Amino acid sequence: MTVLEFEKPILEIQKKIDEFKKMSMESGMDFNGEIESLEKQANEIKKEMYESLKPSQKLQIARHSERPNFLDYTHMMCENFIELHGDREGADDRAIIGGLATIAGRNVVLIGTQKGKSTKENLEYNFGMPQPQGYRKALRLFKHAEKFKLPIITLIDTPGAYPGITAEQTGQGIAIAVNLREMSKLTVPVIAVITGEGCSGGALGLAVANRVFMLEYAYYTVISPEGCASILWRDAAKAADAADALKITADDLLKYGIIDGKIKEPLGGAHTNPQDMSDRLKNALIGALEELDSYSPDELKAQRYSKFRGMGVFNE
Amino acid sequence: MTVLEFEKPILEIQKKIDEFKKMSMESGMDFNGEIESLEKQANEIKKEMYESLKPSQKLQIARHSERPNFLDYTHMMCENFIELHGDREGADDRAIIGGLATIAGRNVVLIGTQKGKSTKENLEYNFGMPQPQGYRKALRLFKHAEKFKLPIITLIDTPGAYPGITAEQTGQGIAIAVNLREMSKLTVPVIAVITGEGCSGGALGLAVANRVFMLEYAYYTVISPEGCASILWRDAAKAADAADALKITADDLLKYGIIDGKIKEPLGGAHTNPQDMSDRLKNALIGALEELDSYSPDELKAQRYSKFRGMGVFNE
Amino acid sequence: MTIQDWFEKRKEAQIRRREAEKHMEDDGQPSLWTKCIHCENQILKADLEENMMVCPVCEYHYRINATKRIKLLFDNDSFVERFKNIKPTDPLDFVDTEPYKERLEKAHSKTNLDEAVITGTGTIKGHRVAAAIMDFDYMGGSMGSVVGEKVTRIMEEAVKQKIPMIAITSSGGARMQESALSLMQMAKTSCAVGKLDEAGILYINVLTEPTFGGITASFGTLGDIIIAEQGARIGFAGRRVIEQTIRQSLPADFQTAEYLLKYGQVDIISKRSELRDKLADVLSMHGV
Amino acid sequence: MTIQDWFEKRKEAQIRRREAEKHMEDDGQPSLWTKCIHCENQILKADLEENMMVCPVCEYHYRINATKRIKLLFDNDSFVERFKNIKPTDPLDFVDTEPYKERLEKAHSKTNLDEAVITGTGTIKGHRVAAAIMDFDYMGGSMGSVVGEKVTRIMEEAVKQKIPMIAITSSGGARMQESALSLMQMAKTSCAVGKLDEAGILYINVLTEPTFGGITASFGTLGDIIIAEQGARIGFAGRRVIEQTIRQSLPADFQTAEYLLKYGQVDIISKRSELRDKLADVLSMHGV
Ligand SMILES: [Zn+2]
Ligand SMILES: [Zn+2]
Repeated sequence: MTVLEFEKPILEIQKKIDEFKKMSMESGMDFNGEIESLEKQANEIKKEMYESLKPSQKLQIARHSERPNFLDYTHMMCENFIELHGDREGADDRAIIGGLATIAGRNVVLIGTQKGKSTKENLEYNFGMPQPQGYRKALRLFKHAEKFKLPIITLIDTPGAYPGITAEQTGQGIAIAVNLREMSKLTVPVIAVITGEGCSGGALGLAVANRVFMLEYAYYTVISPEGCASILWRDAAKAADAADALKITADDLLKYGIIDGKIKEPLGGAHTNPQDMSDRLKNALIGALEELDSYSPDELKAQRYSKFRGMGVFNE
Repeated sequence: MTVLEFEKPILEIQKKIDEFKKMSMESGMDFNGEIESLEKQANEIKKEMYESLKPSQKLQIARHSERPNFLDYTHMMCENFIELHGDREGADDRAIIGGLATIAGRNVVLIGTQKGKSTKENLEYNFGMPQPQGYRKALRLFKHAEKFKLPIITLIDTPGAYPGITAEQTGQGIAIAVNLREMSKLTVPVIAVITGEGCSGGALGLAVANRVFMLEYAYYTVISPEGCASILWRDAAKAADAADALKITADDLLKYGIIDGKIKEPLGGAHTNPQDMSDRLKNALIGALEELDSYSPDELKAQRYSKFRGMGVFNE
Repeated sequence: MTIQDWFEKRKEAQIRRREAEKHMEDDGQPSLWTKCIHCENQILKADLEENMMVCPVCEYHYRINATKRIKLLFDNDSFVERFKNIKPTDPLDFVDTEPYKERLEKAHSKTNLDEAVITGTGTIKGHRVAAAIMDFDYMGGSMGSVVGEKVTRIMEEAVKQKIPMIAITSSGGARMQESALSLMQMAKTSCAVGKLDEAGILYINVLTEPTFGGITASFGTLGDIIIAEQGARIGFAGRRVIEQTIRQSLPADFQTAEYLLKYGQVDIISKRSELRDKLADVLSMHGV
Repeated sequence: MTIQDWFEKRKEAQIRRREAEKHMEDDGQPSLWTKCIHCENQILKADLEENMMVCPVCEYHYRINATKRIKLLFDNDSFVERFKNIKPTDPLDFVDTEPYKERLEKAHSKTNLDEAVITGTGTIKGHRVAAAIMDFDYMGGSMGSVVGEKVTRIMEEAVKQKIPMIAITSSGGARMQESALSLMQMAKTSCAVGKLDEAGILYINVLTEPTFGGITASFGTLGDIIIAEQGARIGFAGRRVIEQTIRQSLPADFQTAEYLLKYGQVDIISKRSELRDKLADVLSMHGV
């Protein structure tokens, strides 16, 4: 497993623990006291460290190559998942996957951006960067959900919509804009979760929801810190500064009312215990579904509209 | 102007008339009597001939290279026409053109298949054979008309939807099917006119209308006579027989209740007098618009539905 | 075997196919064995039947008729046919090399069907549905007035009974012998799907070998969910027409279910053996 | 000059452009003449002004500010500004190489505008409309909370007054200094367009040089009718970002109005001189 730079102190202690264990095995001597104390120490450092991560460190966890992806959650969380392919117009963008899902006995339409873990997978899923056709597939599934009164859940982990030639030719901007508008008209519950990267319009195109959650170390921003740094600081190396300035973490966005909740990750991040993360995510989703059950279709639409209508800070 | 095989007898007489005229000019002698008599004769033969054309001969007129096309009618018929381009998804299929039009003071959405008259034009308009993107552009304009309560007029002259690789890849069948379904839901008046070739699903995809008219020599069929001959007779040369068997003419289709009216062409066909043809077409459209004015939106939808619901002949 | 090889082989096999199928029907002395038209292995006819007419060696899905399809999909004896009384006539007095009337009689005596579609209601793993099941053996599954009317009637029945509608297609397209009347069935059935839409009825397409032309351009592709059977060929224009038009040859997998999935036109590909379960799952997950 | 040459020249010109524009503003001693940044001909500034800031020689459409745009499009004195009282703040205490607050002050003193959009109502050849007119000179026309709020308010006003809505865009995209709050303006304005839809209000986009990012991915492309001004550059991602991503260079006409027309994304391309008439025609033809 990839170890991030700031995780190295913990790795050092872990090595020590392993040495004692080995010695204990080889010599038959009892180092249990030492081991226990070191483990306690490691855990405390870990806790402290993960509670005071800088935005740029959270960013690294959000982008961790072994972070659970959409299909991982689907497999861990759903009793059944039937993928529905394609935009019915010529493409099945693999960067956005969607289908019928049963979660804790409830039927929903589940849609998300999909990232790979290997080079092969990354190519298949285009690094989680959708084309316009992916947004149009999502729109088709939104409308399917609306027709059959199924709640919609979206899981978002994308560095953004793909910036490419055919993406421009086939209307990347229009595709996202249409989703924003059409999501606002839905009368079923819509729940969006930023599970990793939530970058710009490419993320927002699936996130006009009644409830928007973020995993603890996910980030959500109008532009990647690198992009922001290279424009405003004219130096991409200032990405950490930009990450601070942009207020991209779950805590920040909760404070500004951009999101409705933060879903805690296992200590060390989602990738250290995917099943635990999946259970936490599932619980949050079930809770939100139950909460939204008390709304009528018209109320769901009105709640979503007024939520986004109210976004923004200005003087008047 | 291209002269069709069956028109040659008239051409012979016309030549005679021209000779007399020339002689009259050169010699100063008076051949007016002969000329008048020949002209009368020519006119009678012409009338008789055009009243008893075989389906395969009408087919030739319908396909005449100088037959007025969609843009010709648009220019002749409309006080104003603003073309609206594109499907908003990556293509502006030139085989289907549509836009806002004002005809006799009425604002409508006017859509049609477009054929060229030169090789260059034919390539631009793909010989009037639309791609799925063309049908999707038309659908966008149908919905625009519905939103703004504008009547829809379609002018159809197509050898069929294009049979090609990308057409299959991008859902030629689905695109047409969706138009058939969505046209049935419209609550504005829809008038379709087969102005030349009305071949198979490619034509029908613009023709689920409250009123369907055909120009006198247009044809409308499930398959081209050539295609039918090569399948059923296993011999494309039997196209004339197939044209008979398929009952493709305006008179036949009026009899079977497939169309609602026939618009007479100038003697010799639309191409011999485009302005006259355009005036006749315009009159028919104005008449139909006025007639449909008396229907409510719900009635328009119900009338269109029950019209197509009732199509078909079977024993029960 | 790579997927490419598989498709190449399949293409070759299609040429041998009609021959082989003829033999299977016509050899008078019924043999216990048959040669798979796709992989060319000798297989026991009983095994093929047992395996839902899917080759046990290569998984080639043989075309099956409507009666067999109903038996495979529906709960025992649950299917009740409707609208069987609607029967074809010859409105245009159509004669090509043979009168349409005679073709209709031949099709009837060959298949013992009244037309190219069976419509009715039944249950799939307990889910009550309306269904139209096409039969290619009856004049290539072509859609004339009767197919259009029966499909429309059963859709209207689905609306009336508020049950999901499933259309299982296998067709070359329009019934040429009914010309414009046949063309109008595309409009009629698509308008009927519009009524399903407005009533919020779940509509599922199951596209089976082959589904073309007037069917893909009407009710055959308007489903809320589109399932295609593995290997089925599905398209608007026929392969030969396209090759003649574009003057180049087409990829081997052109217009297969798998090709269409890639190009975003079907939701799900199913093996025949899994179709019943998949349909039941899809129905369950819509709460119907 | 072929269209290709034209685009090539234009591309070169873009490099000289900022320089030239700076000179036009900064040379202290105002000259009567200026060199066209596109065709490089010497033209009289008065002629350029007279010609709506379109080069009389090569038809290059210079970017114009919101005030000039209003003067060109609306009937004399008919435009009444609304929601001018909505003013920017610095909710995130954003500092890059310079505090956001200072950038706002500079933008204000440079343009004498309160934000990057002017909203209001007025008449175009007698047709009463609501309008939002963006101004690139104010922080690159970027959309923060104020732009989002003003655009939303004027759309709500259009619904209330039952008059058509016109958005004239010129923007680099989102206002980075407001981060997620800026992102949310995309959702907010798109939701507001949903309300226009439901009220059956005609909504027209006029895309002018340049319109990018968060604007094309929100209210900027949701019009019932999309008009682009001749030669305007319009896109989702910036040219440089795309070139870095795909590691190849882009065609010269990439992301121009003409390119987008070809790819089906705009309805109408208009010269600046014809825009007022075209808008009036479109309004007339919708009976509004
Ligand atoms: Zn086999
Ligand atoms: Zn110039």
